[in-house]
Amino acid sequence: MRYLPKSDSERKEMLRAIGANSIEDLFSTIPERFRLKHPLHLPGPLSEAEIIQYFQARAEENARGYTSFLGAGVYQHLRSVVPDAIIQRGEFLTSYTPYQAEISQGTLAAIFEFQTLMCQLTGQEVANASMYDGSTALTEAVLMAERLTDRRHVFIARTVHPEYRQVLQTYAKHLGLELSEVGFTASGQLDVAALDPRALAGAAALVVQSPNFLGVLENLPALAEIAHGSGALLVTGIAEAVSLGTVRPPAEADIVAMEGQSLGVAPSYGGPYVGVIATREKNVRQMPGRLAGQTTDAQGRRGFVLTLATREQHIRREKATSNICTNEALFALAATIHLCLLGKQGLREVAEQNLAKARFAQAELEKIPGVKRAFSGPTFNEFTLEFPRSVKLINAELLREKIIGPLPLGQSYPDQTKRGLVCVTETMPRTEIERLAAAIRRILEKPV
Amino acid sequence: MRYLPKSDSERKEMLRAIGANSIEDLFSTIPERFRLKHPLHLPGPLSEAEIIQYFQARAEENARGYTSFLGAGVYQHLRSVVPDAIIQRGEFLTSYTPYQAEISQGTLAAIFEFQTLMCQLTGQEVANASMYDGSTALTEAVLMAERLTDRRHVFIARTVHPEYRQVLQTYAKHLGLELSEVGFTASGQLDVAALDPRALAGAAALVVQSPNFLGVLENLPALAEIAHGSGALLVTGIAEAVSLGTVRPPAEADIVAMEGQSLGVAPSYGGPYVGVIATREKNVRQMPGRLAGQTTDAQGRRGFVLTLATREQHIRREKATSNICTNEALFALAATIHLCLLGKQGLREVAEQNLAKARFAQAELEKIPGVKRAFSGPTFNEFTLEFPRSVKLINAELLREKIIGPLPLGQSYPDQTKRGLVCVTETMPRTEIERLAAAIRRILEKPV
Amino acid sequence: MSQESSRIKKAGRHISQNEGLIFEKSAPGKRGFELPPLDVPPVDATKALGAAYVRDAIEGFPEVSEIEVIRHFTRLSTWNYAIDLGMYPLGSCTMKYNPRVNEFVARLDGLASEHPSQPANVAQGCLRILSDLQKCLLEITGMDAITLQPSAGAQGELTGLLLIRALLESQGNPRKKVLIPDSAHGTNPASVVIAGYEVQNIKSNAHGQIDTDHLREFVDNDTAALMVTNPSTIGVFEERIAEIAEILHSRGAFLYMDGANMNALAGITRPGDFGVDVMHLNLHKTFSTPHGGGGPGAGPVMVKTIFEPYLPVPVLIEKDGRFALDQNRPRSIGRVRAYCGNFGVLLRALAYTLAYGPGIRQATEDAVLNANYIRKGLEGHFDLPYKLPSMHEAVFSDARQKKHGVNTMDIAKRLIDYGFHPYTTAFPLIVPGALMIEPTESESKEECDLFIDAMRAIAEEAEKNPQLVKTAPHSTRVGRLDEVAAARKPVLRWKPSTSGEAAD
Amino acid sequence: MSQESSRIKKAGRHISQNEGLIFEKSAPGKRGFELPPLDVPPVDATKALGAAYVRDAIEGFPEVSEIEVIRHFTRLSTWNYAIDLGMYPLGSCTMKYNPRVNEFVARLDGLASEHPSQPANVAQGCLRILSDLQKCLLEITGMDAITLQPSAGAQGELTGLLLIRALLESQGNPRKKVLIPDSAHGTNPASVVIAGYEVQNIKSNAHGQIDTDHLREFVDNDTAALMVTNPSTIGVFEERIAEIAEILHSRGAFLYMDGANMNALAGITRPGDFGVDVMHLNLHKTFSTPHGGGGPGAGPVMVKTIFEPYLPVPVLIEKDGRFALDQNRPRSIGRVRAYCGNFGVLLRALAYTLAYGPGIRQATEDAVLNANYIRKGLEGHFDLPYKLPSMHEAVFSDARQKKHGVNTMDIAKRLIDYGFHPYTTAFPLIVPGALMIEPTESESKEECDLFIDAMRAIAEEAEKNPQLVKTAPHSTRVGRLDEVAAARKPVLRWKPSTSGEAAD
Ligand SMILES: Cc1ncc(COP(=O)(O)O)c(C=O)c1O
Ligand SMILES: Cc1ncc(COP(=O)(O)O)c(C=O)c1O
Repeated sequence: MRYLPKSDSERKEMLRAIGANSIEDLFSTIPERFRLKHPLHLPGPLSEAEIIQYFQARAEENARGYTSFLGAGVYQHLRSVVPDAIIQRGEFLTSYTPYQAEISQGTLAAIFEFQTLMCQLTGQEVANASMYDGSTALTEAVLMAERLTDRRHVFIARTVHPEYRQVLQTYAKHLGLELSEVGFTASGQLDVAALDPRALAGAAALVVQSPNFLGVLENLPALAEIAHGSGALLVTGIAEAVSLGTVRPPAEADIVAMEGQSLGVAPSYGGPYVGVIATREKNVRQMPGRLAGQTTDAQGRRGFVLTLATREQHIRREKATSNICTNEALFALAATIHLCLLGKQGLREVAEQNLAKARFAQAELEKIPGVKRAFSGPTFNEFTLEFPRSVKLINAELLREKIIGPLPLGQSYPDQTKRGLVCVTETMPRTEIERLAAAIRRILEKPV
Repeated sequence: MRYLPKSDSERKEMLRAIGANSIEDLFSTIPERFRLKHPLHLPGPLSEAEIIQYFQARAEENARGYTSFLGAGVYQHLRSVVPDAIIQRGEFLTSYTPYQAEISQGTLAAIFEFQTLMCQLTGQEVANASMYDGSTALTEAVLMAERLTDRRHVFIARTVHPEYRQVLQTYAKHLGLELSEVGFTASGQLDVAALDPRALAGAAALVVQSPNFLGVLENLPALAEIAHGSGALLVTGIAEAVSLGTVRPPAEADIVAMEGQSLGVAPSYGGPYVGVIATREKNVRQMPGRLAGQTTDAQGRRGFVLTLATREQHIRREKATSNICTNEALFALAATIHLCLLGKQGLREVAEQNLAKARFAQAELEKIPGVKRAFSGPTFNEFTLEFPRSVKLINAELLREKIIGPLPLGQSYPDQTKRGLVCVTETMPRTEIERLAAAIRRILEKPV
Repeated sequence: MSQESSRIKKAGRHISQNEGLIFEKSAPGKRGFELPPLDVPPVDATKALGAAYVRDAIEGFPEVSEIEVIRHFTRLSTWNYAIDLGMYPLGSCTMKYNPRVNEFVARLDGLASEHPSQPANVAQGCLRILSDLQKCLLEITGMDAITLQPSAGAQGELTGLLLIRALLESQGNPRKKVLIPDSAHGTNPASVVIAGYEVQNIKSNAHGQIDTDHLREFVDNDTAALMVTNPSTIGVFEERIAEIAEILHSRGAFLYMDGANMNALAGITRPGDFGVDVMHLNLHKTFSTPHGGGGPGAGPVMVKTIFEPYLPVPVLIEKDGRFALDQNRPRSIGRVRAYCGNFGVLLRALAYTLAYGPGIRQATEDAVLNANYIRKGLEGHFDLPYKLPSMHEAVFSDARQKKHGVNTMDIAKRLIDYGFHPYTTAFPLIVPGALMIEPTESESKEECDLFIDAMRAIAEEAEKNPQLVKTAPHSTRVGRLDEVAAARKPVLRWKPSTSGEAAD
Repeated sequence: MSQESSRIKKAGRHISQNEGLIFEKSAPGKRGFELPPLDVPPVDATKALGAAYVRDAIEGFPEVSEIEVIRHFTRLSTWNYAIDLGMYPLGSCTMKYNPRVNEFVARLDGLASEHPSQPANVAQGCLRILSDLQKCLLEITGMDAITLQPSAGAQGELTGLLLIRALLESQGNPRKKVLIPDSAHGTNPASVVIAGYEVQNIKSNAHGQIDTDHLREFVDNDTAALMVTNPSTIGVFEERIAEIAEILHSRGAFLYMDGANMNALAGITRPGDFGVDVMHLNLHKTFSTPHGGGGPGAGPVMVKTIFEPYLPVPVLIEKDGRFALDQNRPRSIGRVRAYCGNFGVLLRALAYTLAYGPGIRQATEDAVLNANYIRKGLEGHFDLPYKLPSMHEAVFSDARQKKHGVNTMDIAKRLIDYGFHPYTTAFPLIVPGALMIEPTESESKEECDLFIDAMRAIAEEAEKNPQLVKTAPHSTRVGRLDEVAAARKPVLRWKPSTSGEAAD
């Protein structure tokens, strides 16, 4: 087999050296009756060419050639070929977690740069070396808030990504956390009026997302004040990190939980992405996940190591801040390279193009009779529209024109079946925006 | 500009350090009247995304999705993704000719391996570090034969790749070489009878190709005898190197000129490929091109260097064996990696699959009324068929079915307009072979 | 010689300049990326969002060119060790060859480009990949049902425990505790806590195996499950695994298997056959997906039929050749992460499995062969605390070298000077000063012999010249780093102030 | 310390095992490649071809696995220097940044996959790429017609000379000789000979420029052309280039320009405007295509209209938006290679040009800025034989260091210990002991400063500790190699016998 660097004669030679008569001898500790008598029923073995054929055939069964207006937590952005070229260098791709600092300085320095970039983006003081994704980052941020406040009640906006909320529920269930959902107003922002101050008094955290799942930016300074007013922490989720190129960072939040997919990671049908937790220095010892820190060797040379490991499972076991071990290092590296390329200027320009394209699309779509904006709050590259019919029905017809239409909010908000979330990034050509508008117009003109 | 690592303030600072007032000062030696007053009329500047769009649009204008039965010097073979992953490592991709051996041992060791593999493939004793391609390799081989024999008359088979012959003519013209073409028999092999022994007596070389342009293998031992009988050298061109996986190597030839494209290099519309010259040890000092040799350092450690440079232009200038300087190193490396992967077994298996597929295709096509084999000689993965109509006309119809048909021999052999060269490699699925046969049958059934 | 010259500004590794942090290369106005021109009217952010919602330029954000980025990260990469450079004998981590074709297919347009929310009828290719992988993993483990959602082994553990909890709850009592052998990996107890259980550690017997009598005492009606790693972290198969399962089942408790060491079993035996109820796999170990300096991973969970109703949503379903994601699973434990898991990792694992097919057994055999060959080669040079036959890894201790004041970490660091990555040190906890060595099937006899030579040479150095070993490594860009200082006054991000001088 | 231990089997570069030749890793039965199953009946080669045409297994051919191949070449790669690792100041070679996107587009399906013989109507994309590149290069050089066929600079020279010869022949007399300044690159005289001309060398004047009075004497009715490199190989612009052209034209001879140094001129001035009749470009220099350890390249030739009828076949023609290849060119010099040239290289050059557009002028300015900055930085430390203003490169001599017995090669080797690739040594011939330094526009001020520091440090070492410099490099995997032995008893291929012990 092409991956195995041994000839049969070498195998025999090694068995002899071991003093075994046959390979079976080495498995003698496995009770006879549990040893497989027949080969496994698996497809293959396949040659490299057949493997490529198999996956190319699968790719044909997907949405190649379709234009998609989906965002809702995963975003199509321009990616230079440079990061991918670098992360494919064996030295990065095939190395392990940098526990042995002396021969892992490459990975460690890059993580240190990643942590720095995440702090700069979020306006926070410390960031970790990555979490699995945005949903688990948000969940871990809430658990962190619980540890920091020693309170159990958590208020979470209904406008937080529905799947993020589901994950939080799964984790919260057996940790005795009480979750209360908070609705939204006509602006699409958190309904502050619905926050019962008495209840909030004992709360661990107020959890919001900005831009939220409806595409609307939350007024974080105001929300921070409310939360802090009753000793609760403000936990802010960010699903569209590119917004931070032009949108005010969540500097007032106590903990930021971010999905880094937009920072140079492919959609890849849901993962792998890169979650991030950023917070204030004073909270660092309650933070989950790996941290790289700067230090020196005996000769005073600067170097980097994984540090504050006493928070982690491999040292503290059941007392650890989290069970996370393997994280998303390779994509933290990809995001680091991506952001270094974009730089100060580039990141802002990308964000501004998103804003411009989304505003253009919104204007084009609002020209269609019966189509109007659903919420009045400020939006970045996503916005919710109200249609005269079910979005699902409209999408079914759009699909025939190779357009993947707005995300039907009805999926997660049963009362919003006629509302759809439209995402338009810098990658969307004006002509395609116009094609979408024309198609929807045609569809709506047809009598149902 | 993203490729330029300077800010304007750094530029000013550097100008100050130089003591220049403006960048123009540095160009003062260019007469004022020749300095451009207006910007060049060039497309761009383009962002990376636009560059990719431009080339993707071009790719759409080619034969993507077509099935091609073209060979005739350029062959579709399976290529693992491994060689391409390795040659894209900056250490190989972005390094220069290994003149500074101490920091070029990677490239030098790989060249040494390439030279060894080429010797093993061709049955020769020495091979160089590469030539531009098969056509120039053949031409340089002939010039080498001239130097070795000090004779000017060269006999070349009409079955040598027509473009290779054209290149030889271009070079030969002003070097006082006399070229005589030799025809072929019904077997498709060199017409030995047509070789005037008296003329041959003063000849520098007999030049053949095997498999030749008609797909037929030449009887090299016999031809060697004839050539050597009159003091001429046998120069053998090889355009389909994969044949050497199963076909007898040109061990009797004095000089072998090979096109290495089949050994892991993409067709890429004609280049870059990798030419090779291999010969006997005694001829090495008349060989063109770079050579890597094994040696040691002061501590006796094995290392490799470019050697016998006294043959080359940078030392000998007008007395050099050739003017070649830059060669095709990166693709010599790709071929080396490709052959290391294939190995002894793999190379033979690939060759045998080519043979089997070609024989199957030939049988299928010969079943079509009016279609028959043109030559009786042994063939590898290409064969010439005789059709009842002009191949050009048949191809025109095949193209409509997204099939690129046999190469019309009429292009280079005006008397052979009804003959076409069919190539079938291991990459051609049986179903496509059957589709070709069915299509030709249909086309021929239609009255003209 | 040249090393002396203080003016040489290069890293220990020759031929490349030393490299500071990217922020230290930044200069205003440099850029490494350009956008296509905007094809719609520009928008003023402040006008569009309102001043209160707009940010200023990001202070200290890098400004560098493309070539500087390429050089910066290429240079950094040369300070890493990697599988592509040589043997990486980290016990329990299964650092095997990461096939290049897997990287190729994971990047195909039509796979890497797909959005997880796109309608199932334009995602059939992705769903079929997931379905095919599910079938393969169930066949290899002998289990009945599966979820591919967990992001890594640790999350797989949590998911598995939540499934056990859900089933127990449906029976009226979730129970209180989960038993964990003292040899277990740290994620096991950490996961138990998040699942709302107490950890009860149980001692291994003299052979490093679970003491079944001992176990019998522990298992009671408060016991939800036992988490066993099989082969255990000392690389030994739990010979009495069936009896262990029986003990648990007889008390209504379940057997959870941490499948991180499945590289010793694939194709040879199936957990589903020897009594395991719930288990996870680490696809970034056994199934060759690249570790990438710490991740990503994937930790699918396989279960027996009774657990199926509780699997996380969505569940992949197949109806006459078409695939769909079923969100409507009333008894599900819910989601453990967004979307369908680390698709890109799952895809690579399938590519790996397809490459071997039933031949995956040969990989397992070679892995065990290598481990035993190295064990044999080092016996007599290093102390072997547990004598039972090894499977995929061999665990020694530094008992002999301790006499000379040399510990496992010293030996590990010295190994670096011999051109190898260290083995896993100081784990499992049941072996004081452990040397945990897992070569995997990817190592040639030649590489194993080099490793044995190196280890023997170090054993000799430990006696004759302990200082040399205790101060190792001597050939790296930086020496041993001050971890205490790093933790006492943490510097966790670059600031114009904190940036010291680059190493030289 | 560890370096001492003779048992360490690793290369000078830490963290990777030393590596022999692939043949030394071979073992019967190992394999790194597998084929899909054959879907047609197998054929017995001996039956099919006849015993006389079949070969036996290839003796000594490697048998290794995929992981071994990856490791072998990854390890070898770490013994190379590269642009991606740092400055590569080789004069005349223009080692600039090779944009990664060019590698990406060159591999696109539909481009890399295209067969050169496929009908023009299914090759319009390839032909348009060639056409667009032709237009760009003509605009940049100010010439009238072009061929993209030549494989590299040297073949471009030959092609250009053959074009001149063809035109002269059509006028009745091909003439006999081609003039070449003593500063010229070795390929120039070598190409002249293949074109059937005699080389006549002409001396440069005290400023390293062509002596026009001197030239007047030389140019006669036997003179076909003068081959001039402008800027010359000492990096200086031929100020009297127009006068030189005039002298030649007045005698019916032509001005050929070797465009290898076009990186000093692009966007600033155009050869077509200052009297050049025929010229070539090295796309692997000025246009950023990767050198790949020695090639591939591309050497397009640009000419004035009068030469157009003689261009090599095929010639790319455009008719109402459709492209075709014209083979029917009765006066053509013929082909210089098969097909349309190194398409993959040409494509990259176009990608490079499109990235800059008219901004290519900025690249030229930065290249000249860097060269002059380094010249300034080294003045006073190294001897500057020619004082005229430098353009893209600065050429020093080792005159000062010679006094201490240190020559340019010693300095070059010592530069390696400082983390740089050496500059070009001992060329051009008109500068004894030349140091030919070309930074290109791809170097940051930071990198230029590091280089200047290193060179100054070496200049100091040459005085204070010449031995240290003469024995350099001290930090490489192997020391200076015995080139004399290599040439006296050439070992040009591996044989089971000749394979010595690997370096350690
Ligand atoms: C035995 C064992 N269990 C669990 C884990 C945790 O898996 P992961 O790192 O994928 O979360 C590991 C990985 O280190 C392990 O070795
Ligand atoms: C001035 C000059 N002319 C000609 C050449 C030859 O070009 P090539 O190596 O592409 O054949 C070179 C390249 O080294 C050169 O520097």
